[in-house]
Amino acid sequence: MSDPNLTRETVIPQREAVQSAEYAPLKLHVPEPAVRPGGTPDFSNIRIPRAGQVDRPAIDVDAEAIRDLAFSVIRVLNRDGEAVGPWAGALSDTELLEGLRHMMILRAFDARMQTAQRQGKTSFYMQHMGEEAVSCAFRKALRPGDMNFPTYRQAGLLIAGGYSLVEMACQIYSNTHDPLKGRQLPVMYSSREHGFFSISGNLATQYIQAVGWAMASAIKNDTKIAVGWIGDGATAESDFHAALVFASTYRAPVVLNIVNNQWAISTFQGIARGGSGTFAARGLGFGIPALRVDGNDYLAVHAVAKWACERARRNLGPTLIEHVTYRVGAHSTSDDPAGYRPKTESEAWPLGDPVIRLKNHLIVRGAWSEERHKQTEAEILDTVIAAQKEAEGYGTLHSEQRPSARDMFEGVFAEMPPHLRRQRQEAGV
Amino acid sequence: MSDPNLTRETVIPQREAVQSAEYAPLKLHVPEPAVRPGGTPDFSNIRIPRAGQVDRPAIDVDAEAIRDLAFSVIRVLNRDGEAVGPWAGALSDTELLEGLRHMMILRAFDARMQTAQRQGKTSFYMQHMGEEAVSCAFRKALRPGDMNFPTYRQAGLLIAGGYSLVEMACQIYSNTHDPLKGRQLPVMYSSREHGFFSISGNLATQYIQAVGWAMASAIKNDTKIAVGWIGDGATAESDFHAALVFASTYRAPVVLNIVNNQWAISTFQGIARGGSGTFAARGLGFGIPALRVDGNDYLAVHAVAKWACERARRNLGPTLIEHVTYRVGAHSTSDDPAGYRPKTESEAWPLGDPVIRLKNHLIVRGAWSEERHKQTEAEILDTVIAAQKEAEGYGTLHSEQRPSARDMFEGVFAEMPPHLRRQRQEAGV
Amino acid sequence: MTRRTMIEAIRDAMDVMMSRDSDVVVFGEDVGYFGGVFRASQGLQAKYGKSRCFDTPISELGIVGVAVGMAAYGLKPCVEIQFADYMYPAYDQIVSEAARLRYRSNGQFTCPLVVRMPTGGGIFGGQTHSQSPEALFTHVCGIKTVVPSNPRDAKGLLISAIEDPDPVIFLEPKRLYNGPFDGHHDRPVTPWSKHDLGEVDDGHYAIPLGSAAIRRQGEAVTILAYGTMVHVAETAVAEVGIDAEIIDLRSLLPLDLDTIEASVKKTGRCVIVHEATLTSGFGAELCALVQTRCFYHLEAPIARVAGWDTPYPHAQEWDYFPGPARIGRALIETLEA
Amino acid sequence: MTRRTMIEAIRDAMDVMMSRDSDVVVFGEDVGYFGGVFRASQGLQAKYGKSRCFDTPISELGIVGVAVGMAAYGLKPCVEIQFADYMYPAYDQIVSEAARLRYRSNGQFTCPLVVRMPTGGGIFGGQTHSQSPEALFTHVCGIKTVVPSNPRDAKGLLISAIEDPDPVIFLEPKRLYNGPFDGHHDRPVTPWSKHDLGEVDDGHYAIPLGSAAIRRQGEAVTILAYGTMVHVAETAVAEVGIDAEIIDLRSLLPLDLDTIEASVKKTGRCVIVHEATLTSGFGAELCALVQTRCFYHLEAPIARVAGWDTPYPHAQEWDYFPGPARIGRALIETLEA
Ligand SMILES: Cc1ncc(C[n+]2csc(CCOP(=O)(O)OP(=O)(O)O)c2C)c(N)n1
Ligand SMILES: Cc1ncc(C[n+]2csc(CCOP(=O)(O)OP(=O)(O)O)c2C)c(N)n1
Ligand SMILES: [Mg+2]
Ligand SMILES: [Mg+2]
Repeated sequence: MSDPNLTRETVIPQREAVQSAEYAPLKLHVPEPAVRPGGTPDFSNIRIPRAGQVDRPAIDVDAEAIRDLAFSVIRVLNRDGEAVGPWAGALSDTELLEGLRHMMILRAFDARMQTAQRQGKTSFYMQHMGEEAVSCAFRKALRPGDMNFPTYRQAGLLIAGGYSLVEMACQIYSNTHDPLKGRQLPVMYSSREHGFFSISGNLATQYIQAVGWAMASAIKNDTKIAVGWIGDGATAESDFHAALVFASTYRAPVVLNIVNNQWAISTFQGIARGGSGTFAARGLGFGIPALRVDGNDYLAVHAVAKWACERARRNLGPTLIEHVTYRVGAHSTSDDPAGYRPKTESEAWPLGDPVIRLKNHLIVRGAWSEERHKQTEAEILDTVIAAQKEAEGYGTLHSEQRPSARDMFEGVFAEMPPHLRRQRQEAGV
Repeated sequence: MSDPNLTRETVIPQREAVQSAEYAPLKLHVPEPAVRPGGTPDFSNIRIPRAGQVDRPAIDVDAEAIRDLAFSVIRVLNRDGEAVGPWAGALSDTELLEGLRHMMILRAFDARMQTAQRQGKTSFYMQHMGEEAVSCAFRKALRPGDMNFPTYRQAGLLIAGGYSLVEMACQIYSNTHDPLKGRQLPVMYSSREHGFFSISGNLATQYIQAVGWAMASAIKNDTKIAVGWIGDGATAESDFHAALVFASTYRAPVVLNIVNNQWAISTFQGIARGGSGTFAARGLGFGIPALRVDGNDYLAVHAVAKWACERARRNLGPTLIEHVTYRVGAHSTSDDPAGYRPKTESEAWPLGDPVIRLKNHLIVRGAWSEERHKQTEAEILDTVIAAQKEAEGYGTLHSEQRPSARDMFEGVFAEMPPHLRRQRQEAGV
Repeated sequence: MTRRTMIEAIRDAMDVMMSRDSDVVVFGEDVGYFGGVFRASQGLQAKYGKSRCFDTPISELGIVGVAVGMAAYGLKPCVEIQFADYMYPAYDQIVSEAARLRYRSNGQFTCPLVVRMPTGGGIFGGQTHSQSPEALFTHVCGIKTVVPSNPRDAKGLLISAIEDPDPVIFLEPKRLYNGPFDGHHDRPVTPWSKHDLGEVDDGHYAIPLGSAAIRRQGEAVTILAYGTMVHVAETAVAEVGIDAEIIDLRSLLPLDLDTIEASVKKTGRCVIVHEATLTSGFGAELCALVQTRCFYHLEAPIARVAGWDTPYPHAQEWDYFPGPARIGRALIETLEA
Repeated sequence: MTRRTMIEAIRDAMDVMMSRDSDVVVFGEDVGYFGGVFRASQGLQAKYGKSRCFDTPISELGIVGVAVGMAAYGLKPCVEIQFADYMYPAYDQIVSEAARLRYRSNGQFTCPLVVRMPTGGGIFGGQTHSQSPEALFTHVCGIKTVVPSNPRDAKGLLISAIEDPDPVIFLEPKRLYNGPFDGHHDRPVTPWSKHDLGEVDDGHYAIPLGSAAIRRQGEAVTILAYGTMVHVAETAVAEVGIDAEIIDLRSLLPLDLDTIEASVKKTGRCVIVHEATLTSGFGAELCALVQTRCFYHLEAPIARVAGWDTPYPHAQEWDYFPGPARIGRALIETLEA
C-alpha cells in the first residue's frame, strides 16, 4: 500500500511471529501519533508525491480503475510555485487572484473574530488557519443552486460565495442583526441563498442529508448537485456510513468531502482511520471513486472539485474526496493544542501554507508581487475591520442589543402551538 | 472489477454520454433485481470461479495484498464432489460426517418448528434452509470460551456446539422450561455456556458488541476471540460501520461475518450493496482482510473460518468474511417470497444445496452412501421429534404451561427496585 | 365513502397525497416493490414510479437522514420505519436535525417530513415488535406526534401530517390495522368493515392535528386514551358499567388541552391509559397537566394505567398489556376514591 | 478529606475504582492521552496504561456498543459521551441493548456499564452543548439514571454506579463542574473550595443509588430538584424568604419516593424544578407520582418550573434558564394558591 500520509504509528510492523501450539495472550493495540508534546515534530515518514504526478482520469471512469488515487495525493503547485501536470491549467489569473483574496479575507476575519472572542464579545470561535484553500477553492467549482452541507470549518464557502462579512460577524455576535436570531452558537451559519446549509453542532449528521438533497434533485429531474463536508474524526460517525451506502445505491449527484486536517480536537487522525492508510480508501468499499488531494494547494482542490462536480452533474454519481491538510490553530477557542501535540508541529507540516503557496504561484506567473500582496493585506484588513465595526454597531453577545426572548419562542414550528403560546405568555414576552 | 456474484442490475452500463454545455436533467437510479415474480430465474450472469482456484495466503498477509479475495469466491468442493485446492484437506471423515449430521439436524429441526408454528404452537419461526453450512461449519473453527454474536439465522452454531434441541424448542415454545422465561421471541436464543450471545431483535446492534467483547479479551490478555454475524441487508446499519472502525483501529481479535443470502426480506442484496460489487469490499476501506467464501460449501466455510480465527488468535486483528449463499425459504413465518421473487429462484441458485454437496463429497470419499444417508435422516428425524415431544411436555405458547407473570417482572435489574416491586404487587403476582 | 381497514386508509392517504402533490415521496425498508411488510404502500411504486416510491437499505438513520435532506430541498417525504422499535438508529436525525432545522436556520430550511411507524403490542411480537415510544417524541420540541385509533382518523390525520410544514411522527397501532381491538385477545377479531369508523371518505380530507375526539360522552370520570387503548377503554367502560367520558387524543403534540380540561372539570375524575411503560410515559405529562389545570375540580387522584416498567415480554404479552380488567379496576378505584 | 471541584471528585471516583478493580476501563472521545475536554480522566492513562484508558473514534454508537460487549465479557466500562447532546447516536445501544441484556438473556449476560455525560446549560453552549435528556433515560426500563449536584455526591454516586451490576446513566451538570451555581450568571462564580459539599472524602465510599438528600428542611413547601437546579432553588428560597424543604433527588431512577412523599405530606405543597424542556420532562413523572401519593394532602396544584419547550438558544440563554426569579414566582404562587 503506498500511503503518502503515513504517520509513524502505522509503520510499526503489524506482524507478530506466529507461535506454535498454545496461544500467547492477546494485547490491545491503541494507535499513537508519531510525536507528543516535548517531542520534535517529524513528518519525514509522510510520502508526498511530486506535483503533477497523478493522472487525471475521464470523469466516467470506473472507481476500481482509479483506486490508486485513494492512496496518492493530487498536487498541482510544485516547490517552485509552478502549476504542473494534468490537473493544472483550469484557472485564469483573475480567478486565481480572486481565490487568493478569498483566502486572505478568511484569514483576516478569523484573526479578528478570534480576538473578539478573547475580548468577550462572543462566547466561542473556530478558525480555519491552514485550511483556507479547501473551502475557498471548492466553492468556485459550484453553480448557483448547488447546496453545501458544511461543518463548522468551511466559512470559505460563504466568503468565496459572496456572503456578507457583516452578516457573518452578526451571527458570531448573536446581535440584533444576527440572521439566526441568536439561536445558534457562533460560526454555525446558515444561508440558503448562498448554498450553505444550516450547520448542526452534531458532527456528521449533515453528510447523509447532503445525499438526500442530491437524491431529491435527481427525483425532481433538476440539475443541481449537493456537496457534503465532514472532518477526518467525524468519519467514524454512523451518518458517514449511511451517506456512503445511500450515495452508492442511488448514485446520488453528490460530492462527499473529507477534510483531513490530521486532528480531531486532541485525537490524531490514526484513531478514526484505523488500518486503512487513508480516509479516501473508505470510498473503495462502496465502489465510489475516491481521490486524495493536497488541501493546501488552491489549484489542486479546485481541479479535483471541478472533476467531481462534473461527475455529479452528468448523473455519474458520487465522488469521495479526501483533502489532506493541517489544522494549524487550536480546535476552537475552548482548546489549547499544547496539551497534546508539539507546539511547532504546524511549522513542520510538509504541505506548506495555502495562502503563501498561491501567492508565490501568482508571483511566478507574473501576476502578483510581494508589494501588491502587502497592500492587499492591508486593504483586506480595513474591509474586515469595517465589517466588524458595523456588526458591533448592532451589538455583541453580552451587550444590550441582542435578539429578544420572543425570538426564542418563534420558529420552533411554522405556527406556534398553544402550549408554546402559553409558555411565552408565562415568560411575559 | 471481477465480481462473480453480479446480478443483472449491475451489468447495466453505468456510463452516460457526456453532454456539452448545458446539463441534462438528473435521474434517480434505483437498483432492481434481475428477475421479479413471473420472470424466469436466471443466475447466468453470476460468475463462480472453479473450486480450488483461489490462493490461500499466509495468515499475517497484508489486507492490500489479498484484495482480490474480496471479489472472488473461495470454494473447495467441485462439481464432482471432490475437495480441491489450497483450502482443502483440513477435515477428517469423522469431522465431515459430524458436520453433515449437524446440518441435517438443523434442517430437520427447522422443518418441525416451521410446522409447529403453523399448528399454532408458537407465534413465529425463522428457518435456515440453504444456509446450514455457514453456521455449522464456522462453529467447528471455534474453541471453548470464544463468543459468537449471532443474528437469528445461525442456530447451526448452537447445534454444532452441542446445545440441547429440547432447550431450543422450549425457547421457541416460550414454555415453562424456556431458558429465557418467555421473554424473547422464538429463535432469539441465548447460551453463554455455548458461546452464543443473546440475540437482539434489532438488526446489527450485536456486531459492534462483538468487537467490544474481543477488545475486552485483548485488554485482559485473554486468548478468547469473538465472532460477529450480520446479514447482507443489515450491513447498511450504523453498527456495521462502528464495528469496522473500532475493529480496524484497535486490531480487535474478532471475525466479522456477513451472511449474504441474496435477500433482506423482500429487498434484494443490490439495495444494501450499492455499487461496490461485493459486501466483502467494505472491509477494504478499513484495511481489514476481506474474503468471500462459497457459503454452501461446508469445507470452504470451515477452512476460511479457521484461517480468520487463527489471525484473531495470533493478535493479527480482524477479518471480514462474506458468505455467499441463498435464503431458500421465506424470510420468516410472517413472509411469503412469492410476492417479490420467482417461485423457482432457489432451484436456479448456482451454488447448490449445502447438505447435498457435503453428502456427495462424503460418498466420493467413500465414507458415506445414499442408504446410510437415508437411514441417518430417519434417525435424526426421530431424535428431533423426541426433543420436540419432550419440549411440548413443558408446554407450548398458548398452553397453560408457560412462564409466569412474575417472571415478567424479574431480571429487569439485578435487584428489583421499589417502583417495580410496587407494580408487581399491583399486578397481584 | 368506502369501508377500509386501517392499512387501506393509510395507503389511501398516501395515494391521495402522491397524486395531488408530486413532491410527496414514499420510501423505507421493503416499501417499494413489495409495498411494505404491513402492505401500507402496496401498489404505490407501480402507480407513481420508482423515484417516488422505493426500497431503501436497512438503515433507519439513512432513511430519516436522506428524508431531512429531501425536505430541505423542498420535497415532502413520508417515510416508513418498519417497526417503532427500530426507530432508535434514526432518533438522532429526528431529534437533532428534523426537529431543529427550522429553528436553527431561522426558517431558511424547513423539514416537512412524516415518519410513519407501527407501534404497540398485541401480536406476540416480543420486546422488539411491540414498543410504544411516543413519550420519546413528545419530549422533543419541534416535532408533532400523532396516534390514530381508527381508519377514518388515520387517513385524515395522515393527510394533515403530510401537509404539515413541520416534521410529524405518525404512530400506527399495529394491533388496529385489521380491526378495532376490544382488549380481549381470546375473542374473535372484529373487522373494520363492521365498525362505523371503518367508513372512510374517498379523496382528500384533513383532520387537523391538535383536536381530540370524544368517543363517549359521560359524567362520572374522564378517560384519556389514544390508539389501541381507546377501544380497550370502551370495553372496560361497558364492562364495569360506568358513565365515563372517553377522549381519544389523536394528537399528543399539539395536544387538545381545552377538551381535556373541560371534560375533567365536568367529571372531577380522570383515568389515563396507555400501552407504553409507565414511568415517564406520556401519561405522566397528561397527569401533570390535568392536575395543574383541574386541581380544584379533582375529587380523586388521577390514575394511570399503563404497560409495566419491563420490556414487552413474548409469552406474558397479556399479563403485560393494560387490558379491560386493569382499566376497569382503575375506574372503580377512581370512582370510589 | 480533600477540597475538590466536581471534576476532580469524578476523576477521583474513577481513579479509586480503577485501582481497586482491574476490570474497570475508561474511554471516550479525547479521554485518553488528553484526559477529556473537561479533564475528567486527566492522568488516568498515564497511571493505568493505554488499554485501561484510551481515546476512541468519534462514534458514540461505537463507544457504547463496544462497552456493552466488554460488559458482557465481564469488564466494567465507564465511558464518557463528550456532551449529553451527542448521546443520540448511542441511544439505540443504550435502550435496545444495555438496558435489555440482562432481561432478554435471563441473566446469562449482564451489562455493568456507566455512561457519563455532561448535561445542562449555563455556559453559552447553544442548543448542542446544553441539553438535559434525563427523561429520555427514565422512560427506559433497565437503566438507572443519576444526577449529582456536588463533588461529594458525585464521587460517592459514581462509585456506586461503577459498582452497580446494571447500566447507569451518569449525568453531570457541567455548570457545576467548577463551583455551585446560584442561578445568577452575572455574579462572580463561587468555587467548590468555598462550599461544604466540596469536601470530599479520600479513598472509597459509596452513596447508594435511590436515596435522595434533603438539602434544606422546611415546612411551607417541598421543592424537588436535582443537579444545577438544587443550588438555584436554594437561591430562590433565600430570596423569597420561604421555609421550603429542598430535596435533591440525586438518583431519578431508582427514585426515593418515600422521602418525597413524606415531605409533601408534611408541607402540602410541591414545586418541581428542572432545566430540561417542560413537556414530558422528568418533572411530569414526579408530578404524577406526587399527585397520586399525596392527593389528599395537597393544598395547591403542583407547579413545574422547567426549560421552555424550545431548543436551548445561545443569546437568550438566561431567558431560557429557569432561574431564581421564575422559581421564586412559582413558590409564591404555590403558597398563595
Ligand atoms: C456527535 C458529536 N460528537 C462529538 C462532538 C464533539 N466534537 C466537536 S468537534 C469534534 C472533533 C471533530 O474532529 P474532525 O471531524 O476531524 O473535524 P475538525 O474539527 O478537525 O475540523 C468533536 C469530538 C460533536 N460536536 N458531535
Ligand atoms: C434495526 C432493525 N431494522 C429493521 C428490522 C426488521 N427486519 C428484520 S429482518 C430484516 C431483513 C434482514 O435482512 P438480512 O440482514 O439480509 O438478513 P437475513 O434475514 O437475510 O438473514 C429486517 C428489515 C429489524 N429487525 N431491526
Ligand atoms: Mg480533523
Ligand atoms: Mg439476507
